[in-house]
Amino acid sequence: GASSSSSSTGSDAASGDTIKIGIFEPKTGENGGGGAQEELAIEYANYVRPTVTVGGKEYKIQLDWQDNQSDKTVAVTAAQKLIADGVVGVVGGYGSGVCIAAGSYYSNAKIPAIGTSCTNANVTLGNDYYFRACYLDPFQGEVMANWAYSNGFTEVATIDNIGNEYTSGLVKTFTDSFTALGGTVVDSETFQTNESDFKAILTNIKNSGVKAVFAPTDYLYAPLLLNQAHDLGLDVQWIAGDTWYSNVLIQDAGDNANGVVADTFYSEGGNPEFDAGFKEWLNADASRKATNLDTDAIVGNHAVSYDAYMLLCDAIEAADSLEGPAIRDALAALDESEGYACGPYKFDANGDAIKDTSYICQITSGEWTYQSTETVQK
Amino acid sequence: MADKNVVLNIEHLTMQFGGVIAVNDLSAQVKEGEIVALIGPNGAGKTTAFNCITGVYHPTNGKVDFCGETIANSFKISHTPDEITKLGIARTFQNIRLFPKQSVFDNVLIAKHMRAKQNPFTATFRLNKSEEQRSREETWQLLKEQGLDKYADWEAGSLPYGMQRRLEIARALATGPKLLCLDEPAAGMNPQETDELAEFICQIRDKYNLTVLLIEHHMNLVMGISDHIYCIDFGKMIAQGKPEAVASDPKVIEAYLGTQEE
Amino acid sequence: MKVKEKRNLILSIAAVLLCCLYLFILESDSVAHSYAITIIERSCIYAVAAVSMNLIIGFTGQFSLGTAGFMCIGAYITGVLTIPVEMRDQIFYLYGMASWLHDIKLPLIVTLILCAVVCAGIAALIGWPVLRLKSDYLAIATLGFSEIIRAIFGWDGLGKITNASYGVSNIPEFKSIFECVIISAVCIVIMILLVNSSYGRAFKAIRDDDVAAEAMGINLFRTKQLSFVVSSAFAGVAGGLLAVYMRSAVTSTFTVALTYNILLMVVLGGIGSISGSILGAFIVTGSQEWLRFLDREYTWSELIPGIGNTGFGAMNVPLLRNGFRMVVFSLLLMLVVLFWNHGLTGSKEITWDRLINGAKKLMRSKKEKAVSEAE
Amino acid sequence: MLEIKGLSINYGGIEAVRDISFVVPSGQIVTLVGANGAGKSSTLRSIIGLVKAKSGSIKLAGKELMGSSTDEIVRNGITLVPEGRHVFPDQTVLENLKIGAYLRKGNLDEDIEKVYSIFPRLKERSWQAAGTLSGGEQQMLAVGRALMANPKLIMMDEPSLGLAPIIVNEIFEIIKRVNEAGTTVLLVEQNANMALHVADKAYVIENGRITIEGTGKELLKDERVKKAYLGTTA
Amino acid sequence: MISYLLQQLLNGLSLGGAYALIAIGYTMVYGILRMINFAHGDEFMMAGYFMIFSLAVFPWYFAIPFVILCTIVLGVVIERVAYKPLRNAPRMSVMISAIGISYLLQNLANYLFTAMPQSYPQIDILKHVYTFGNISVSRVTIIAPVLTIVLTFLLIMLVNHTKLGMAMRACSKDQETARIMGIKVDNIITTTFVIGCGLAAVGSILYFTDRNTVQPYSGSLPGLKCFVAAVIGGIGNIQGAVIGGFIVGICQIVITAMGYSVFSDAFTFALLVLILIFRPSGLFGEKAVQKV
Ligand SMILES: Nc1ncnc2c1ncn2[C@@H]1O[C@H](COP(=O)(O)OP(=O)(O)OP(=O)(O)O)[C@@H](O)[C@H]1O
Ligand SMILES: Nc1ncnc2c1ncn2[C@@H]1O[C@H](COP(=O)(O)OP(=O)(O)OP(=O)(O)O)[C@@H](O)[C@H]1O
Ligand SMILES: [Mg+2]
Ligand SMILES: [Mg+2]
Repeated sequence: GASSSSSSTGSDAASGDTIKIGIFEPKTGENGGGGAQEELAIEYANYVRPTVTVGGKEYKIQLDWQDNQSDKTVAVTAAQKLIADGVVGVVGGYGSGVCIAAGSYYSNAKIPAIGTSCTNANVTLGNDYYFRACYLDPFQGEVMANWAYSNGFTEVATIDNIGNEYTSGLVKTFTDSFTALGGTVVDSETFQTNESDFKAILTNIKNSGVKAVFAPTDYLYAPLLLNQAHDLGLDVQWIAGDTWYSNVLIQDAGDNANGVVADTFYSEGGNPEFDAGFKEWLNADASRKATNLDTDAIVGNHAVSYDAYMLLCDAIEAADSLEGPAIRDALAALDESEGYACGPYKFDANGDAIKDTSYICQITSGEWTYQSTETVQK
Repeated sequence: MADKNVVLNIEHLTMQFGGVIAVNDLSAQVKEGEIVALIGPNGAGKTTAFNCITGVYHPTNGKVDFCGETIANSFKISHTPDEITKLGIARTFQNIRLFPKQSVFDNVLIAKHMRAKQNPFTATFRLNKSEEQRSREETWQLLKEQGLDKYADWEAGSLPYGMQRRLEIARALATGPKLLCLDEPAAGMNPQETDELAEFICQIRDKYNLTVLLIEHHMNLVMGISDHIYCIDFGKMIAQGKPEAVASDPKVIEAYLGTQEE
Repeated sequence: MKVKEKRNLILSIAAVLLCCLYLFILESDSVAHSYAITIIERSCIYAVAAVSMNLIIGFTGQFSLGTAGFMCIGAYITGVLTIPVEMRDQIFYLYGMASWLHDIKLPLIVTLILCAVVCAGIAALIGWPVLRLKSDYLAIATLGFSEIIRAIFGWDGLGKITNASYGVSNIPEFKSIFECVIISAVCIVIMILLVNSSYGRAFKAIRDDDVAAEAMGINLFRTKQLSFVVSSAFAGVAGGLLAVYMRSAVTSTFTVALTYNILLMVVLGGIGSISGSILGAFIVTGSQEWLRFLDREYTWSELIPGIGNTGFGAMNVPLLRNGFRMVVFSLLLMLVVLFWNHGLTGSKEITWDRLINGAKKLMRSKKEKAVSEAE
Repeated sequence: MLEIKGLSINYGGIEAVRDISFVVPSGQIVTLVGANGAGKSSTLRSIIGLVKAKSGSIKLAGKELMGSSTDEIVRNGITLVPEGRHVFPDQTVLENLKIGAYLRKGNLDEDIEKVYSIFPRLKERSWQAAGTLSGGEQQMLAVGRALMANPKLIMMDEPSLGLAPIIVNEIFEIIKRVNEAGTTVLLVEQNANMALHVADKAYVIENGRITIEGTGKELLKDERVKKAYLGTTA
Repeated sequence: MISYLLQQLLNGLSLGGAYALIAIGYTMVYGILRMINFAHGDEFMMAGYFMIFSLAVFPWYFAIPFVILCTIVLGVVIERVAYKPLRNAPRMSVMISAIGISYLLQNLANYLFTAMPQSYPQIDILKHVYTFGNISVSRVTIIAPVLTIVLTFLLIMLVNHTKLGMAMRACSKDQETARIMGIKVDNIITTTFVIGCGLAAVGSILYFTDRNTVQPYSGSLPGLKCFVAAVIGGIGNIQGAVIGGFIVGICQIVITAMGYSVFSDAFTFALLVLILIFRPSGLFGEKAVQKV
């Protein structure tokens, strides 16, 4: 019935003079918010660069949005839908779990995909067709451990979200690096996905007497942790991963957010040209701004998503082909520095962007301020 | 002690629910081939006694023997209702309990499940064809005998009330009982229908060599067909004997029948 | 009578052949048809789960909501035992895989049978205390067990075996759509045979009136137990298949929401109707996909050709945007529940007789309408 | 007082009651007799609005009740003692009686005393949960509860069902007494014998139609009634 | 150490108080309709959104009654649209209708308010933090259990000692006979929903004030837990629901504090299963006696 009619459109990816690029993001589900931000940036990227030229012919790029609902079962179908729609490449997505679930389908269909903010190693590991524009959890963990130790925190507590690859991965590498540096993790607390009452673990942390807490959770939990900590009178240095780097946090947690430290792929001001362009585009339409939670602040997810789209376009033009394998090879060989928000790109053997810098930012008096740039030698 | 043809022997049966003693030290015997009636005021404990016999309740005291085997007593929870049915006691319920959405045929066929030689595996993969065949034939046979065959495809719940009572009895018969326990089979029937039922009970008794234990409030029916009557009140036996004797017993009249008889 | 049976047989064979033909067409170019294939696979798997749930809820009348838990067991067993040995270290990077397990890799069929056996065993254990509970209490207790099972699989203490809540990924996919469809069909056929056997009648007797059933010599506990065990075993198989379909098994998939979803299929299709459950599975899965177009923003010009790209044509179609699909889906669901509250099949099996009679009725009413209009 | 005209009731295609008409004069006892499934209960239930009738009219003292909701009908002074008693099992006898007077305002003590005087048994048990009463006591309670509404017309559906003979006699005594106290009674009974004895007027329903009508005495002598409903002892 | 334990106990009590208020809603609807109102948790979530919007417009002392009112209207509309037409339908359909409404509310919230967590406004008078030595409590932490107990007391008085309560109890046993008594059953059911939703709204204020964000799925997990709480207490029994709510809340805190957060939900369920095995209708539930 209807399924066959939609799948019959499969082969006409390059019909006429348009090609499709698949956007694989959660629009709903627990990560729907993050997905929405990334989509916005991709839309902007598409606005900046609406066409690619292959074989001397200019193709219009049509974005094919599929919602993976932050759900691994749905992710598979969403991926299949993209494949059936005949996309030449995929950009996305937010959250590693869904990307891991969908990854093998892309590689089987020989469609290259570029991960935006999926920081888990397994997304690209063993998958020739999955690339990634952002850095990896181990790197992030190490960066934050360095920061913590060098800022005089020798004893910390960690908060881990069980079942969340992102959080667990970061906590693990953080713990490893931090102990290697000579610090101790005094208290490692855990909570389950969808939990919203953190008073029990926060009381434990308060009881342990540490001065800093590493809590690289999904954004969802950030205001909860901060506000409940405040109610309990827990006054510590909060250290988190890239997910917390968001202006919404300041809005949601108010004064309680002051002092939070997070790292990010990109900090506003890193590329003024990109910042200005994006802000202008964002402010041009009230609904865009609404999607961005009524601010025109730029976060890391925006930048990497923009870059992922650009990377794919560059690879298509470099390959001068719309065939998956050719684009893949072009991506693997890519070594570009121009036109990206987060600086130059080059992929390693796994398909991960080689990145050695991370920006550390802190909230001071209700604003994210750039603190330092951390570099880690691999 | 046990007379050779005593089928059911109830000794000192007591059943207590919290503070309520529903059945109090009841002893009674049912002999083979008899129709025995159990009468008494509402709440006297008749249904409760039935439930003890058929394993729905476990008595607080005393015991029940069926054909020489103890089927209920106070210290070991010996038999569940299905085991008792297997031993040969079938029952009907005070409020009709058919499977209302299933066909009349299926209602009776289900009674054959217990005696068929099968296990889930053979049944699923149809390795028990002959057994299934036999159950179906026997069911047909029974429906024909009971004059229910023309309703075989009807939903049991859509049968007229009288037919439902009859079907419930037929279903009980299909389990192949020696003792049939009927709990107020004539409730909600008019006098005419009750007369027909009386006839029917006598018929099946003779045809299937049954012993019948009966609870009933319609005195015409009870007095007309029973060989022996036990009358209980507050769980205790107050009179027993032949119908005429019980009917004229002043204690029974006072507690149950009332003075003005028509 | 005979003629009708023959007709029905021929129709059934024709229908099966037609389905096979359709599958062959899909299979012949699986990349182009991958979307249709995934929908069919997912529907088939959910159909197994729905039929297994119907077995215990619809046929035995025991309101058990443990399906997701058993699917979780099945999924993890399948996952752990079928992922390629060389991928294992990488997948179990956090805990490392237990050495005794590390090199055991089984063919899919064997693991699925193992799923069934393990789930049956666990169901037998759980059933012992739980099946004595009645209706809603049984429901919440089984639901509780399902959550406990999920927690156990997500427990890092078992990380060396299950990889805890990070789950296992890279499970080899179905070799062809037939593998999934045939396994599902076999499972469903076995359940149909059971339901139509003497034991199936015993299930229904318990559903309709347990006291009367007991008086008919049916052992309540053992029969309920049988139904629960079989149902759980097939739920396990469905879980295993789902893991292969998703190519991963993670505890977060097997939440209460999954059970509700399957319950939805069962009730939508018609409680106590196997064909209904299958229909329900396909409709719920399918409609969620077919409604995808609602999630996109359209301008009027995209929908109505020839109206031009300016003015009205450039305006967005109202309502259509992100998330609208699920709103419509829930509304459709409510409509079905409110207007067909006995399910789409009305709790009876779909038979050729019913279909043909329905078609005839439709024709007749159309003809009558035509005639009356002519007059 | 109550006037039924052309009442028909359908249950999904099954015609349970077909076009029946009868009257219940004020202050009398009227009885409907008939075989099982004849449609007696359905008639009572549609009078009180629990079942929607297909067609017909139901007039109480000239006021059309058809289409009104049950609580409005009850407000007009009709109550029903339902088939199978239906007392509220875990409320006490006293509470059950109070629920009976749900629509009334003001002091109930007098009425409760009145009911207690008709059923002294209930007074003894006033704090017992109704579900633990014996069948006969529950029946008394159901009647008492209906009386609490101070009805003009009380309808009783098989009040003698499943009761011991002694209580059956008692129930019929009570019916007479209630009637003497000024309440009109519409009685449905299987026990045709007793019912016809107390009834001023009687109707026989067969297959949803009224086939015979007359005074109680007349029907007791009617051959057709004797043959079909009174059994051997009549 | 003492202060640590005391702090955890306070955490448990405040969580338990919010749970208890929601559990009452489940229990009341179940008691009267024999139906698990799966949408209850989502009504609670919607109450959270209502608060966000109303506090943007009104001061808190108008906003709170307004939110309660909106939630009640929502609950009553749901009852009228989705449950009332199914009064005579199979039980299972009603249940699916409830699940359907639950989906609908979640998806609608997702559609209208996006999946991003929205920050819940701070109601200053609730957020005041008291510090006693090492213990810090916000006012809401103290208010939650106290308010719960007061409301429960009022509710029990209502159900057991008023005419309305009598009618409610009558409807819960036998709707048809209740009708014969002249009781407007639909109105009674509506009243039940009014009370249940009102309490859910109050519960939502207490709950979200402590949590600061609302998102479309905020209601589902607390919903499930409160339902468990209601069953533990014996569904249909108001005191039971309250005690169940506190048990679930405190257990959750204890288990998490002990470091077994993987098992915090599982433990709740294990407790539930255990209680049901020994008391098949919950701690205070009426025994389901089946008289044959
Ligand atoms: N499960 C139970 N729990 C509590 N009390 C019970 C139970 N079953 C019966 N009773 C009580 O035991 C007593 C006897 O009840 P039983 O049903 O045996 O009476 P009966 O003689 O059959 O009366 P009837 O003629 O009205 O059917 C009654 O007081 C009844 O309330
Ligand atoms: N809710 C219902 N749905 C379908 N059919 C019904 C329903 N209630 C009654 N009937 C049918 O309507 C007919 C009349 O039933 P009714 O209960 O009025 O009979 P009755 O005269 O009161 O019989 P009884 O003496 O058994 O109480 C019967 O055939 C019955 O099966
Ligand atoms: Mg009895
Ligand atoms: Mg009747």
